[in-house]
Amino acid sequence: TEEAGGGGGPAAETGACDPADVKLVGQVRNESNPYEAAWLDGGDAFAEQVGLTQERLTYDGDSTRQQEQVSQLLAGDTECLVMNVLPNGDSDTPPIVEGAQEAGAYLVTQWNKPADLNVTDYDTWLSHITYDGVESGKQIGDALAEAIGGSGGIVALQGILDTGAAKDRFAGLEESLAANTDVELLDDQTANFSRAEALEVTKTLLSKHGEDVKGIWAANDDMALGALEALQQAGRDDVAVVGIDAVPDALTAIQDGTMTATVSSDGPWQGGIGLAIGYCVATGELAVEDIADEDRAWYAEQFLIEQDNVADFVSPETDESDFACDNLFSRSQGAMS
Amino acid sequence: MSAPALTSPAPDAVVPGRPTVGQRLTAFMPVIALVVLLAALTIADPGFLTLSSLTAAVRTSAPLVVLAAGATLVVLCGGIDLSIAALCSLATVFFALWLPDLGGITTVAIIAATGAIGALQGVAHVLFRIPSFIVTLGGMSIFTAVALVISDAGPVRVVDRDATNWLTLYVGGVVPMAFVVALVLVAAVSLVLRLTPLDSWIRATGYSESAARLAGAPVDRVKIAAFTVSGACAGLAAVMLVSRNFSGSPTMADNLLLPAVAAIVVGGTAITGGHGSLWRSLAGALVVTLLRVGLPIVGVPSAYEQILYGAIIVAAVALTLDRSKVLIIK
Amino acid sequence: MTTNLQTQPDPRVPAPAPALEVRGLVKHYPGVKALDGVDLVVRQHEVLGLAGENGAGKSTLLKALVGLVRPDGGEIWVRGEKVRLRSVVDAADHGIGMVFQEQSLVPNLTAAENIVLGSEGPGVRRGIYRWNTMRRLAQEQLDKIGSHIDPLARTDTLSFADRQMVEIAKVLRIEERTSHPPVIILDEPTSVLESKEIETLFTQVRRLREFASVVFVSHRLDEVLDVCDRVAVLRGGRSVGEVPSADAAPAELHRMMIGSTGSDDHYHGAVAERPDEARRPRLVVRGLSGKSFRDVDLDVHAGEIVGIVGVHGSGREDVCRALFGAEPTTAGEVVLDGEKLDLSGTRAACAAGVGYVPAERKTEGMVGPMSVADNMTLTKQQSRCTGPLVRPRKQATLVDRWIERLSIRTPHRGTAIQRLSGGNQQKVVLARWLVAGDVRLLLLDHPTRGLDIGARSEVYRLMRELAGSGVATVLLADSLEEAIGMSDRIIVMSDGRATTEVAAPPGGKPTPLDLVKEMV
Amino acid sequence: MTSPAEADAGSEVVNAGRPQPRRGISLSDAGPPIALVVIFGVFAVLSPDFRTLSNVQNVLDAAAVLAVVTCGISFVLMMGSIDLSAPGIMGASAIAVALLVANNRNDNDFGLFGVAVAVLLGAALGCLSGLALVVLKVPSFMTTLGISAVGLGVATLMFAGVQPNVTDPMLEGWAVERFLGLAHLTWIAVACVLVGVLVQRYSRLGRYAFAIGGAEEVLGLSGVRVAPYKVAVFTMAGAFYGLAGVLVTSQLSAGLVQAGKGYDFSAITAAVVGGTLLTGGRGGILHSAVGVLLVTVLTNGLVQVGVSPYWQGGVQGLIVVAAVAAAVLPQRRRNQVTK
Ligand SMILES: Nc1ncnc2c1ncn2[C@@H]1O[C@H](COP(=O)(O)OP(=O)(O)OP(=O)(O)O)[C@@H](O)[C@H]1O
Ligand SMILES: Nc1ncnc2c1ncn2[C@@H]1O[C@H](COP(=O)(O)OP(=O)(O)OP(=O)(O)O)[C@@H](O)[C@H]1O
Ligand SMILES: [Mg+2]
Ligand SMILES: [Mg+2]
Repeated sequence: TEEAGGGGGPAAETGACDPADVKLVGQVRNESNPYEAAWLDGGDAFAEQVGLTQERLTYDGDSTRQQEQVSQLLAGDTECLVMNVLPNGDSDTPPIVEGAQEAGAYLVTQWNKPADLNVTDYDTWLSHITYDGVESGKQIGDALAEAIGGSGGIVALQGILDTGAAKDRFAGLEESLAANTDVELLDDQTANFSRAEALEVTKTLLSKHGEDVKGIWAANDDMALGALEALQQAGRDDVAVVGIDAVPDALTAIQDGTMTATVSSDGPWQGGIGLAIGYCVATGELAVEDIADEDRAWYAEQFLIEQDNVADFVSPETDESDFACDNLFSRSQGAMS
Repeated sequence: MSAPALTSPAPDAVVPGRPTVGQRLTAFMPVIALVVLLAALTIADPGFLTLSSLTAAVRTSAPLVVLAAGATLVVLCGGIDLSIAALCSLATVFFALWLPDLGGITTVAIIAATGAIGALQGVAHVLFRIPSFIVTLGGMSIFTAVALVISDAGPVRVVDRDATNWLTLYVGGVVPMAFVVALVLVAAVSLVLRLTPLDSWIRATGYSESAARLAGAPVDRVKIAAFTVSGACAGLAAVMLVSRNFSGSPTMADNLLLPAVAAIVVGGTAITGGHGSLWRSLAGALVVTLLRVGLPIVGVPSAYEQILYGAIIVAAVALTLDRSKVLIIK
Repeated sequence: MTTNLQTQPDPRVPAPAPALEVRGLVKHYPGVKALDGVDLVVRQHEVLGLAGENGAGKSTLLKALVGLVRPDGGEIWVRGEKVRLRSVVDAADHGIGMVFQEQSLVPNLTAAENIVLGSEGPGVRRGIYRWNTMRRLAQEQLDKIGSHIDPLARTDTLSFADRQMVEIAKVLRIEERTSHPPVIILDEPTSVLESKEIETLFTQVRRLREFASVVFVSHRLDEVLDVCDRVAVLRGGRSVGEVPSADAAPAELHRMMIGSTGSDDHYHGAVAERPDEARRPRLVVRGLSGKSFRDVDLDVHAGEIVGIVGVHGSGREDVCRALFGAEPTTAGEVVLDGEKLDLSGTRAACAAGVGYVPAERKTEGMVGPMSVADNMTLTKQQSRCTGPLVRPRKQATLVDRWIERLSIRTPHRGTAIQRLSGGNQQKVVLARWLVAGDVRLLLLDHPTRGLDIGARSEVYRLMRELAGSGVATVLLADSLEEAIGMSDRIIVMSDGRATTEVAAPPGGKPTPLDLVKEMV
Repeated sequence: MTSPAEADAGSEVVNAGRPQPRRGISLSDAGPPIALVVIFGVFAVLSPDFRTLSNVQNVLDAAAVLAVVTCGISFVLMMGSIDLSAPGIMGASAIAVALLVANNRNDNDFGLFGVAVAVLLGAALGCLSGLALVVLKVPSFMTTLGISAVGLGVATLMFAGVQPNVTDPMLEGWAVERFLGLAHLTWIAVACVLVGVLVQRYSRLGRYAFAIGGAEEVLGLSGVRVAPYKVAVFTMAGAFYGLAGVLVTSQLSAGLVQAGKGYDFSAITAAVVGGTLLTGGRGGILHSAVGVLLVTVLTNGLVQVGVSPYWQGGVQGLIVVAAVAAAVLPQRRRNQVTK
């Protein structure tokens, strides 16, 4: 019994691939939501920039299927493989990382990673990028508190319960609540990041708490939009709603004044930056050793978007210079804590 | 009866009772479907047919094979087990939580525990006469809730990898151990069925429960046993998943439910019970795995991938189902 | 053979074309020639009987006549015209309709819907049901045969006999479809009916003759001779001749069916030697009560055959099921050989040496898609096992022995039982309890339902042989004659109670009339 | 010998349990409605918020989409088949309708015609699964699973990365405007249930669907060709899912590929809880409607009484099993077949 070599053991950490041989892969949950579709489009844009194409993979929010795709991918030619992956959940990251390490494929992950898994322990896992969920949860919590005048009842719509993003964001809300003592959390329910579920849950919560509800905190924009529909159907226009992600519809809602705030996460940039980091290392323009430890796992810059600054974010632009090998980490807000 | 004038069979008639060439062929249909699919994928992307790629595919398929094999028994009895995936997820959490205390025997403990849980569902089914669909649907949501609560709604890391390391090895350098285990399971269960009266009891139960009962077949016990094995298989699949993911998570296997049932049906086992086998489910699971991983890897765009997936599984069942055994297709 | 079956031309009147004529019909199944060149003529306005052993090909022939079986060769002529029947609808358009051997009604529809099913006519307009019309149509059919059931009753709430009436009412809808006199085929319609209901049916059949032709199949030869004008006999898929019923005796028919002489008084076979233990009560039932029976007391001695008779709904069937653990009981005690019998389930009963042959063979007696061999050894697994392991060889030898012993007509032991003729299926079900030779109490619910005379005598012989070896038997017979002939003692049940006991020793048999008096 | 008096007493007892011929709803069908009343009562006692009029309206509104889906699935279940195609068909029709009525993606403004096209798309997809069932002889479990994937693929193609938002006032109005306290959507669902009941009781299609579940082979012996009816039932079910997709779009003012996520299993659960058998031949639209209310009341009530979101799914599963067990137990027989 012996180990089957996937790609012949770890390749040279700093690649010397011909730029034309690099194989770019972007993997997200599905193409049927605007954020992730935009992510893949960003990847395509970067690939075009370097004269390549990106292989678009989707796994339909199915953890096992993601693993299956990754291991199939790693069973092929991994010499100059660059993967920009959105792991379905925290627990999905370790096997992807180990697989890539073993096969010698360059990997950038985003959003989900167990806290005790260190990027610096690996050679080909180049970087992990995420937004500070606690921070965003707190930011919109504060914005919500302000919108309802500092006091009153709010309800919270949580995301898929077993994801780190949902937990961090809710922890951020709790921090915010600790600071705004007059804001009372009336109820918290999960709507699984889904617009349709948020609609039903919000309706139920509205009929349960009635006029006491002054604000709705949603762990993402999709749920916030669902909550907005519920409010409209209940004929309530006195309730403030906040979300996270800055999807186009949410920005429109903020412009219209029906929604209070959201936090930007820049899908097209995320789709490009992961591939860019991998590409630079694969082609030898950047050595892994040269990436600073604080750039191996970092928080990307995010902005609280409210009515006064929403115009700046309506058409997110990725700048080619964002992906230049010497400018890859310009959006870093510091290492992950 | 005096002097029965038995019609002598026509000389050119086929030897009665033995399977004809056509019948033999239908038994191999699942394998044929598998080969055809593999050929098609290879044509789409010649790079797909490599040893390492096939190795990865069978390694990937192992948990699905195990889940489908267990649930096949329930389907053969005429029921359905919708709880396998949720139970498997729960088991991954149990595994991760128990491993520090139980060490090496965790695997055995998990399989025993999930077997017991499966048995419990079986007992609820036969005792209260609740349709298996409902019992296991309820089981599914209960297991998910329990898994969420005990895991604190998050993945539980497995630091000590020695307990599951053996599953990640390769036999002879190419065949993944997990797949070997799955094969051994299918072979062992099939052998036990074949060598004991269990096989006829299960089929009798699936084809005609009331006739089986009036013939004194231990229908209730057979059903409970099927649910037990199905549960235990969910536990084994959980161990395989943990060995692959290095953690347990309350929703880890949830998405394997429909693929597992699809694998059973694609193999040609009748969803109404009675006709089918574990081998068919093995082939079915491989077909489903190839579809799940193969289509995107050979470069089919996501939207078309779903359309193709839908069309191909229907076509595969059209090929594999032995319609002489299943008279009414519901 | 065709020529001598033709109608003798009457010199004065030009012979009308026969209603239906079959020439050289052939049908193969894997391993069997079900029909091997059958010829048959059905004249107008006659009731033609069709006789033959189990598996002679009667049902296959009749199914070919209604388009359900596509023959491999031969011709079918309807009123002098050669036809091809592709489906039931085709046949109905030619005025041919059939009541099938196994009941074929949709249980969850109303009787009215079943009666008009497939030919709703004005009952459905543009896909919309017109319930009142439908009810009226059904009522007309039911009135024809003098049945008083509610047309809007759900079929599964009707009694077996009423359902049979619904089937007949349904087949009579043929009249509405053609202007010609219809041909109505009845495949063993009486095997599940009580004598009173049979009488009603025969009245209808005789009435039908006024405007239709009838083909009638039954294994009760006296019945066939009673109601038919002429009887045609099939053997091994061929026509072997016909007799006018006026001057034929059952024995003669029987001889034609099997090709040699057989005895007619098959009920009264020689009583086997009874072992010494015979006077020891084997089964003692005291105060058994359940949903449809109360306070039933019953003693059956080893080696004794006890018949239970009663009208429909008398509860005798449920008593049997209760003794087998297949029907819950509310009170009472059952002792078998001095030990209390566990009535909690069928498995316990099997283990205690109780055997049960249910009346509904198709759904309860056999597992259709499984092989003859597996069906035969389903209960007594130990008979084919060594320890926990199945020994295919052992099973094969055993099964082949019983196939031969009971003359079960099957191509192979591996053939699916559903491919066998009804009678042969019944033999397999019976054999199931005999393979291990450890049965102490046998509960037989209509064990000869649908069996031909030969098979019946064989079953009777078997029952006696089993009794001779000490098995206690409870028999719910197909007919009173059978009960009287076979039983040593007869219990009469009515309304859920065992009301009377009549001794029926050889030589001291009661008459059917004696029993009927007790039954009502 | 029995005295007449004894015989009478006996027959009384004996006749007590004999099923009477019946036309309408029998006592054995009373389990689910009783369970509904009991569960409703329990929640009403436990939570003052639950028993408010506005919450009852809310429950009815929330039941609307599920009710429409269940209408479709009930006919399929009545035939003894199963249908998992709701998510795909709803996704396809949701995107289709969002792109056909006034929206932010294109200049279409077909209004009701757009709705009709979306429903027809649903019917067409349903028809496909029916055809695959009768032509290829593939079990409905697989054909509908396949069609669901096809529907999702079609939806993803039409979605093309940009969320279509509905600006059509009529479609938006369905979810917002009220009549007698209930949203127009809810009245549409009520109309669907009524249509379903009429089809089930008074159309050949409905009665034959019922009969196919009872004894398919007998229909063949009676000269009825079942295949067209099977296809028609799946087509009708597809149309109901299509309409449900439209309703979801109206509620969310946006076309979502995931519009139908989870509706397959919830609808089957609702139908089964309402007393429809998966083996076919029993139950019906009214049964399913009760089941839908039961499931919706449960979902709503558990939130109202404040059960932790972690436990909600589990508690709901437990209650569903218990409700079915309670409904089934009184009818339990020896030698009963449960699949
Ligand atoms: N579908 C089938 N497949 C294979 N063999 C069949 C099939 N139907 C009938 N047979 C065979 O054809 C022969 C004739 O059967 P058939 O049912 O016509 O007999 P029958 O005269 O009606 O007997 P019974 O009196 O028992 O009803 C039997 O040997 C039977 O096994
Ligand atoms: N009181 C009753 N309540 C419910 N079901 C009954 C009742 N009485 C009879 N039945 C049912 O009616 C059917 C026929 O009744 P039963 O078995 O008592 O008649 P039987 O005398 O055996 O008739 P057969 O001559 O047909 O064998 C059985 O299935 C039985 O379960
Ligand atoms: Mg016959
Ligand atoms: Mg009876």
